[in-house]
Amino acid sequence: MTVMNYRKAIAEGIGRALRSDQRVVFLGEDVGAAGGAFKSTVGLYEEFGPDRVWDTPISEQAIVGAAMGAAMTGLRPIAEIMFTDFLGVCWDMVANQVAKARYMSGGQLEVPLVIRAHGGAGLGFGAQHSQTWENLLMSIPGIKVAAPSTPRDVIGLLAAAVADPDPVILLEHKALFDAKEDVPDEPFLEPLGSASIRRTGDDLTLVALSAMVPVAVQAAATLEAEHGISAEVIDLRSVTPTDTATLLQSVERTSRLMTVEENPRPCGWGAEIASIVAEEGFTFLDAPIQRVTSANVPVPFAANLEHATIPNADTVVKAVLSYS
Amino acid sequence: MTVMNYRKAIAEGIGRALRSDQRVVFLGEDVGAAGGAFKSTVGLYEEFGPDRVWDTPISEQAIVGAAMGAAMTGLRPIAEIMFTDFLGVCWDMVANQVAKARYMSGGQLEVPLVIRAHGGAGLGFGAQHSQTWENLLMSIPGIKVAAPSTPRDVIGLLAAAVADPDPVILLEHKALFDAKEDVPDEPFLEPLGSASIRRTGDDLTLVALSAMVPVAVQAAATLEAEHGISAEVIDLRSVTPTDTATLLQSVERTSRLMTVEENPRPCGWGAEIASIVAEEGFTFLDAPIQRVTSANVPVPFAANLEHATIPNADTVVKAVLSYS
Amino acid sequence: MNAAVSTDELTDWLRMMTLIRGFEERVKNLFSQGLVRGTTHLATGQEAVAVGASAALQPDDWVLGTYRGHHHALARGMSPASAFAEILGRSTGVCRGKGGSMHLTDVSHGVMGSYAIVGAHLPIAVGCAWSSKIQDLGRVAVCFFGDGTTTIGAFHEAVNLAAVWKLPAIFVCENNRYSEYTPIDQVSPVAHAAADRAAGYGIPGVVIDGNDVAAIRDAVDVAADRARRGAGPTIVEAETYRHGGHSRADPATYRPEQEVEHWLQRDPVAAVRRQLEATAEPGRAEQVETEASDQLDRALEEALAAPEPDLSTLTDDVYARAL
Amino acid sequence: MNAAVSTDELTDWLRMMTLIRGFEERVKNLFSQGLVRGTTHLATGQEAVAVGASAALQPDDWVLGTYRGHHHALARGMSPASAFAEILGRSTGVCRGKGGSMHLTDVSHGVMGSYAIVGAHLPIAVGCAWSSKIQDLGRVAVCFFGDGTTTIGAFHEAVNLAAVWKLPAIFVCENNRYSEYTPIDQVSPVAHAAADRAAGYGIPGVVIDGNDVAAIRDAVDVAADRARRGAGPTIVEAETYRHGGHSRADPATYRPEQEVEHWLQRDPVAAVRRQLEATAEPGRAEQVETEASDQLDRALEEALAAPEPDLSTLTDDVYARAL
Ligand SMILES: Cc1ncc(C[n+]2csc(CCOP(=O)(O)OP(=O)(O)O)c2C)c(N)n1
Ligand SMILES: Cc1ncc(C[n+]2csc(CCOP(=O)(O)OP(=O)(O)O)c2C)c(N)n1
Ligand SMILES: [Mg+2]
Ligand SMILES: [Mg+2]
Repeated sequence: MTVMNYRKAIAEGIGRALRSDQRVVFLGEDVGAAGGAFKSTVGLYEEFGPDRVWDTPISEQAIVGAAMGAAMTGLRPIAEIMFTDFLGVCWDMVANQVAKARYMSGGQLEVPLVIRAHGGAGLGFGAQHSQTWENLLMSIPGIKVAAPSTPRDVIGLLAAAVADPDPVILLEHKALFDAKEDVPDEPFLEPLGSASIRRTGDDLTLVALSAMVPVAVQAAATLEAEHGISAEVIDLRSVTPTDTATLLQSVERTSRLMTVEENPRPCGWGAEIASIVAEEGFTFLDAPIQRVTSANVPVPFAANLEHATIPNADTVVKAVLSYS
Repeated sequence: MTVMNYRKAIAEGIGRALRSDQRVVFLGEDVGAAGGAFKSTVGLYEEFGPDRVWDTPISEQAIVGAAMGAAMTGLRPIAEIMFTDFLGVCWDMVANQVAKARYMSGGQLEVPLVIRAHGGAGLGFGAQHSQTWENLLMSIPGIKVAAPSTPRDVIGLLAAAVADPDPVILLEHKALFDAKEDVPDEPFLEPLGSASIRRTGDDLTLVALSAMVPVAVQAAATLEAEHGISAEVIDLRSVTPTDTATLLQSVERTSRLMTVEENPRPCGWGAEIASIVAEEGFTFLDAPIQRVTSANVPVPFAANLEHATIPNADTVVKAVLSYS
Repeated sequence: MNAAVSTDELTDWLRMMTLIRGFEERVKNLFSQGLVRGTTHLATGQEAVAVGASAALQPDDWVLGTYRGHHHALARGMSPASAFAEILGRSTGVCRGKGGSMHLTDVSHGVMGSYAIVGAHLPIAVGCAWSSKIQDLGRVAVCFFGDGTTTIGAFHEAVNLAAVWKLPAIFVCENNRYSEYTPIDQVSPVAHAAADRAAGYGIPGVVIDGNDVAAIRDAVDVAADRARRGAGPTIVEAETYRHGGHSRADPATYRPEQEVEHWLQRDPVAAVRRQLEATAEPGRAEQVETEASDQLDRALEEALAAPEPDLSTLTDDVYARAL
Repeated sequence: MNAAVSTDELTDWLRMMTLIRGFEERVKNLFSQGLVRGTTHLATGQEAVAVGASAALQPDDWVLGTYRGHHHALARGMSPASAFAEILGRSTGVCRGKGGSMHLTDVSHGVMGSYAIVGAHLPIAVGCAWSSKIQDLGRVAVCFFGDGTTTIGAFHEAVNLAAVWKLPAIFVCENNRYSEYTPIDQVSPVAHAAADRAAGYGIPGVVIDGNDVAAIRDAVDVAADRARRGAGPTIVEAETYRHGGHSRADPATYRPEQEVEHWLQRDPVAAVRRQLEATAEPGRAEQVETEASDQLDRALEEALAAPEPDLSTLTDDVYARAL
C-alpha cells in the first residue's frame, strides 16, 4: 500500500497501464514533456518516451480520431481531453463515431479506447472550464462512462477501462486532486458498473458521484452527529453501466432516496437514477425522491456565486431536513 | 386558413420571419439556391435573394459562429443544421458559446438566434442521421429548446423563437414532413414553454414530443376504442422552458403518467419530466411513472430493426395495458 | 504512364469498374422500387478513383470512405452479395443490416468503415496511420473524401496531425465539383480545394485526372511509397464527376448541360474499355462485362433471398457484451 | 514607417502599454496573494499587438479575444477598475463577476467577448464581420488568437468562410511561439502557423514584428482598409513573446534561457519608451508612467472595496428573463 493523492493516482494509473500492456499508448495536449496542464501526468514521458506518450496539437477532433483509428487497429489508446468542457469541440467524434462504430459495422469494428478528461467546478475556472458532462455522456449508447471519487478508484477504474473492449470515458474531478488514500501496490481493477457503498445507513440513501461523494459523506456525518439521521452513501462510480441493483437494495432498506449531483438539474444523471428507482422501487419509497443538483446556470466565476451553484454538505443536510 | 404540410410549413415560417423583420437572415448548407436538402426551404432564395438567404460551406462551427456573431450585433439569424446529428460537430458552439455568452458577459451580450435542425428516426437514414437530441440540449442552461409536432406549431414556434431575445433551438422531425394541418394566414405565434393538450382524458396522461405526439394520439384512440381507457395526450412542444403546470394539472386528474419519447432511455427528457412530476406531484400518483423510450441503441438501418427501436402506437398501448 | 499498363491489369480494372457500375445501377433500381430505404449516394462516374487507388495498395492497407462509398468497398474486395444485402437491410449484410448504404464496412478487406458525417473519418484514418507507425506495420491508411469536405474543421486537424507526425496517411479527395447541390468554387476560395491546401501543411499536394485509373494508381503509388518510407502524408486530388445527382432522386438540374456532357464523354469505364479493346483479343471486354453482370445478378438474387435481421439482434454490438 | 509616428501617438501608446503592463503585474500579485481564483493568463510582452491594432481601429469596430485578453480589453478602453473587479469576482466587475479573467467583455467599447475554448471565437468574429456586411455598417471585426490556435478546426472553418464571403474580418495571430508548454514548431509543420495558411484561402497573410506598435498598426490599417473596401479578410501574424509562463504559476522552464533573454531585450514597452524619450521633452515618459500607475492604484483600490456579487444575481442573465 502507498498513500497517494488523486492527482498522482492519475499518472500512476496511466503508468501501470503503459507498463503492463504494450498496446497502450497515451496522447493529449501537453501530457508528455510538460507533465500535463494539471501536472497529473508527470513522469510518464520520462519513463515511456515519445513512442508511448504523445504530445498533440490543439486538435481535439484529431486526438479522439487518432485514438479511435488506433483502437480499431490493435492498440489501446488513452486520450486526454484537458477539460471536460472541451468534449464540446469533439462531441461528434465521441458521440457519433467512437460510440457507434461497433454497432454500425455489425460488430466488425472494435474501439477499445479510453478518453479521460478533467472536469468540475469549484475552483474559479469559469463557465467554459468547469462542467461535468456525465449526464450528456450517459445519454449516448455505445460508450461506458465512469467518474472516480478517490485515488484508488482513479487507478482501479482506469485499469478496468483499459482492459475493456468498449470505449470508456473517464471523468476526473479537479476539486479532488488533493484527496489522499492508500492504494495497493499490486495490480488491481475496480469493475465498471459497480457502485461502492461509502457509508452505511438506515434512514435514507444518498447517491453521489465524483466530487459529490465527499460532500455526501460529510453531510451524512453531520446528519448522524447533529440530527440522529443515519444516511447511507452510495458512490455510483460509473453511470454507464449503472449499478441499479445496489441502489435498489439500499432503497429497499432506507425507503428514501436523494441524488446529489454536480450538474444543472434538467436531464441530469440524477433524473435517470430517480426515474429508475421510482419505476423499479416504487413500493419501497416512503417519500418522493429528492434531487440536489447544481443551479441551472453556466458556472459563474465569482467565489460566492460559484459556491452557491454547486451542492455542498450544508445544502444536502438542509435538503434532507426539509425532506417531506 | 391554408392547409399546409409540415415540410412546407418550414419554408412558410422562415418566409414569414424574413418578411416581417429585416433583421432576420437565414443561412445553412444548400438552403438557398437548392431549396434545402429536404426541400424544406424551397422558394426562399427566390423571394429574398442572396442578401437574406445564405448558402454556406460545410462548416457547421462557422455556421453557428456566424449566426452568433450576427445575433450579438443586431441581426436575428436563423441557422439551419441539416441533420440534428450534425450538432455534434458544432456542439461547442451551441453548448459552450451560444448558451453561455449572455451569462458570462453579465448580460452584455445578447444572442437572439434560432438554430433549426431536422432530426429523428424511422426513415432508414442510419445511426448518424436519425437522432433526436432534445434531451442533450435540455441539459444546457442558456438555450431554449422546442420541437414542433404539427405544421401550425412549426410556424408558430418559429415565430416565437425569432421574436425571443434568447437563443432557441428548434428541432423538426423528418417523419412528420407530410403531416397536414390548417394554418392561419395572419401572423401568429405559439409561445415557448406552453404545452398543448392534444386529446383530453381521465385515466392516464401520456406526454410526448415531436413525432411521438401522433404516436401517443393514435395509442390513445386505440386505448379508448378497444380497452375503454381514456388517455390524455400532452404535447410538450418545448422542453426548455418546460410547462410543468399543465403536466401537473393533468396528472392531478389522471393520477398516472407515461412519457413517450424518441431517444435512448438514459437521461432522456422523459426522465426529467418523470422526476419533476414524482417530486412535485408525488401525492397525485397512483402508480409509478412509466417511460416508453427508444431502445438503448444507435439507430439501426434495417427496417424491422429501426421500427423496433422507436416507440409506436402498439408499444404505447401495450405499455399502458401492462401498467402496474 | 498508361504505356506501362498490361492487358491483364486493364482486364482487372474493367472487371471491377463494370462490377461497381452495375452494382450501383442495380442499387438505383432497387431504390426506385422502394426496396432501399433512406438514401443512397452513387459514385457512378467516379469508379476510376477507387479502382486506381486500390491498384496501388497492398491487401493489408486500410481504406476509409464516406456515405458515397460503394465503389471503395467493392474495389477492395467486399462481396457484392453482402453489400447488396446490407443496402437492402438483410441479415446477411456485411454489417448485419445495421449500417446500410452509408456505412459499408468490411474489416476483412481493410475497409475500416464508411462514415456519414462529413470530415469525421479523416481523423480516424490518421489514427489508423498512427497505429501503423507505432506498431511498425508498414501499412498505409487511405482516406477518400469529397471536395466539399475540405471546408470542415476535421479536415484541417487531421491533415495537420498527419503532417507533424509524418504518418503513413494518404488523403484522396474525389473532387466531383459539388457538395450536394453547391458548386465547390462557391464555398472554397482556391482552385483546388484539397491540393492547394497542402502547402499549408508542408506536404505534397497533387492534382490528377480522376477518370484515369493509371494516373490515380501512379499518384497513390508515389504517396504510398512516401508514406511507407516515413516521409509523411500526401494529398491527392482527383478531378472527377458524378454522372447522377447527389443522392436518391436528385435530378441534378443545377448543373450546366454542357458540363454534364463534357464529363459523360470522359466516362472512366468507357475509357478503360477502349484501352482494353485496343490491346486485348476481340470479345475480351464483352466477356468481362457479361461475367460481372452475371456475378451481380447472382449476388443480388442471394441478397434478396436473405431474411431481415432477427429482432433479437437489435441490441447486439452496442457493446462487446450486453450491459 | 516609425518616422510617421508623432510624439502624441507615442505618448498615448506608452500610456496604454504601461497601463496594461502595470495592470497585469498587479493581477499577478493578486493571484500570488490568493485573491484571484482559478487561473489567469498574462500578456506581458505582447502589449504591442493590442495597442498597435487598436491604433488602427475605429471606436465602433469590434474585437474578440481569448482567455489571454486583458491587453485587448484595456487597449480598447475598458476601465481598469471594472476589469480588476471582474478578475477579483466583484459585483462591479465588467461582467458582474460572472466571467472572470478569461472572459472580459465590454460591449460599450466593442470588446465582444473573451473566449476560453481555443478557436471558438474565430467563427463568432466572422459572424460579426458578416453582420457588418449585411447591415452595411463599415465596421471590421478583429479576432486575436494564438499560434497554437491554428491547429484547431474552427480556425479553418472561420477563415474559409470569411474568405469566400469576403467579409471585413482581420485575423490577428499573436505568435508567442508556444501553446501552453508546447513549442509551435512541434505541432505545426510550417514556419508561420497562421500566415503560411493564408494562401490556402486565397487571402493575404503578412508576418510582422509583433513587438513594434507601428508595424502592427500599419498592418492592421492595411487589412482594415481592404476589409472595409469589401475585398475580404487578412491574416496578420505578429511575432511576439510572453515574458512569463502560460498561466498562473507556470515558471516556463521549458523555454531556452537565450530565447527568453533575446525577447526580453526586445520588450515592446521599453521600445516605445525609448522612442518617446528620443522625441519628447525630458520627463514625459516618467510622467506618463506615474499617471498610469496612479490610475491603476486607484482602480485597484476601488475594485478591492467593491462587494462580492449579491447571491440573488446568481440566476440573472442565464436568459433575458428568468424562465
Ligand atoms: C458534418 C456534415 N454536414 C453536412 C452533411 C450533409 N452532407 C452529406 S454529403 C454532403 C456533401 C459533401 O460533399 P463532398 O465532400 O464534395 O462529397 P461528395 O458528396 O461530392 O462525394 C453534405 C453537405 C454531413 N453529412 N455532415
Ligand atoms: C479547445 C481547447 N483545447 C485546449 C485548451 C487548453 N488551452 C488553453 S490555452 C492553450 C494554448 C493556446 O495556445 P495559443 O493559441 O498559442 O495561445 P497563447 O496561450 O499562446 O496566447 C490551450 C491548449 C482550450 N482552452 N481549448
Ligand atoms: Mg463533391
Ligand atoms: Mg501561443
